[in-house]
Amino acid sequence: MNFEIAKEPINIQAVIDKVVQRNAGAITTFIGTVRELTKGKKTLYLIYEAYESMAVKKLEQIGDEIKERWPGAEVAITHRVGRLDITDVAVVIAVSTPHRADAYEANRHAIERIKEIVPIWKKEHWEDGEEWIGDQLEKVAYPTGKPEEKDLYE
Amino acid sequence: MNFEIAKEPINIQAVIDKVVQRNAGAITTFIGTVRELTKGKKTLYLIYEAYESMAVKKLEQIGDEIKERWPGAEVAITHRVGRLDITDVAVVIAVSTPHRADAYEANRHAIERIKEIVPIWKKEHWEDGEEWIGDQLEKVAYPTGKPEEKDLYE
Amino acid sequence: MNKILFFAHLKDEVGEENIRIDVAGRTVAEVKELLAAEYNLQKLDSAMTAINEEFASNENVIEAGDEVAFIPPVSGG
Amino acid sequence: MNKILFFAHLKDEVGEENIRIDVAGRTVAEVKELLAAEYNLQKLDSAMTAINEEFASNENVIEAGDEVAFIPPVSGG
Repeated sequence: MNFEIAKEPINIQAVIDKVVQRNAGAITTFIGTVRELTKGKKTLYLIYEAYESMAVKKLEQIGDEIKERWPGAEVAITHRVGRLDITDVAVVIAVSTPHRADAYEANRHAIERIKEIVPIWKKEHWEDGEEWIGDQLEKVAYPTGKPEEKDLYE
Repeated sequence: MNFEIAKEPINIQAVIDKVVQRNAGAITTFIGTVRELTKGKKTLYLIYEAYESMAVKKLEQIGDEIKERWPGAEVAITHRVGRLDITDVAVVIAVSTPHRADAYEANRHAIERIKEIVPIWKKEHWEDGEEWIGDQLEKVAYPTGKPEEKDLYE
Repeated sequence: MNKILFFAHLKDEVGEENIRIDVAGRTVAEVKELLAAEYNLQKLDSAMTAINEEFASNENVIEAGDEVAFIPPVSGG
Repeated sequence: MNKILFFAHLKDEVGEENIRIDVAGRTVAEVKELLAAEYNLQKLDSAMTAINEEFASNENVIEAGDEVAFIPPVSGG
């Protein structure tokens, strides 16, 4: 169960423990937290929603991509859904590799891919309203109705 | 106490907690673990030793460098000393920043600088012997007796 | 019969998490057109589509029993 | 009087973590030469030097009371 959607607060150490291996010299984690200010606007809280079964599959796909590109890597990702307050942890990505450069690069790959292909959405709640946030990577709408092959399957 | 030399196992969550901030959207950690195989040779355990008072100062310097180069960053680093077995955690670096690219880059800066300027050494113990490991970055000896200015002060 | 899933702003606009209709034999593009008209959805064009939890293109033909999900630009992480 | 600190392989070779000698007025280079001869240290040249916990160069002159540390290539992390 290295790839999970969680309804409760994420235990960071438990995610890290999944990637510990005798031949890893490096473990990197990315912890996405809820930031109060975005472009000067004050967020009160967020709601995350997922297409859960597909999201788990896509997280697994990201894990497979990493293990293929960075041999010896182990990967675990947990993304939370539901209501999150400021500083709450939305996602934890842990990657272990024999050498440290790979651990940073592979981890970075994971968060970028999450923002491309994993069906999870956030609704921001401000003092004066709320909105589903999309298109974080500032890409144009997909003209063919889906991401390009290279985006989806790298 | 964001910069510490520890004689006991490092509590990763406690290091992360030091960099949580309301305007961070990203926290990265680097966790250095003891790897069993290096160039085909099997490590049994390591001993880490530090010039402790100076090591803490140099970790603080690395924190200052990061806060200057990546505004809004918070940094915490704990390095362990003493005997460590395979998979034990030698160092934890936590960096929080408003945006994720900075959190990866600043964290990477920290580990590279630790390997340049922080007076900590490891002695590897194998089945057939032991040795103090130096010069991990494969630099030549410092001809002036110290790292170049740019290495030390960036 | 097909199950159609809506997420994020699409779910709010449709007012349902999912609906059941028979769209077997139609392409994704045709189903998008049909639903956009039915529910007055402005941004369905910018949504991706998944058939049985795999991304599909506008040309894909839906079969009986397929689960079809419309996936607005994602914002996890 | 000065306190001289040795670490890693230098500590093993010297057989002491630190010694007390008076090297005030001498340069780092002179002290290295003196100690290399005294303790038969092969690799002191490749060590960095810290005076009072700050890196110093071979030309730095040591003052009375300074703590001098020889720092072999580091391997933390």
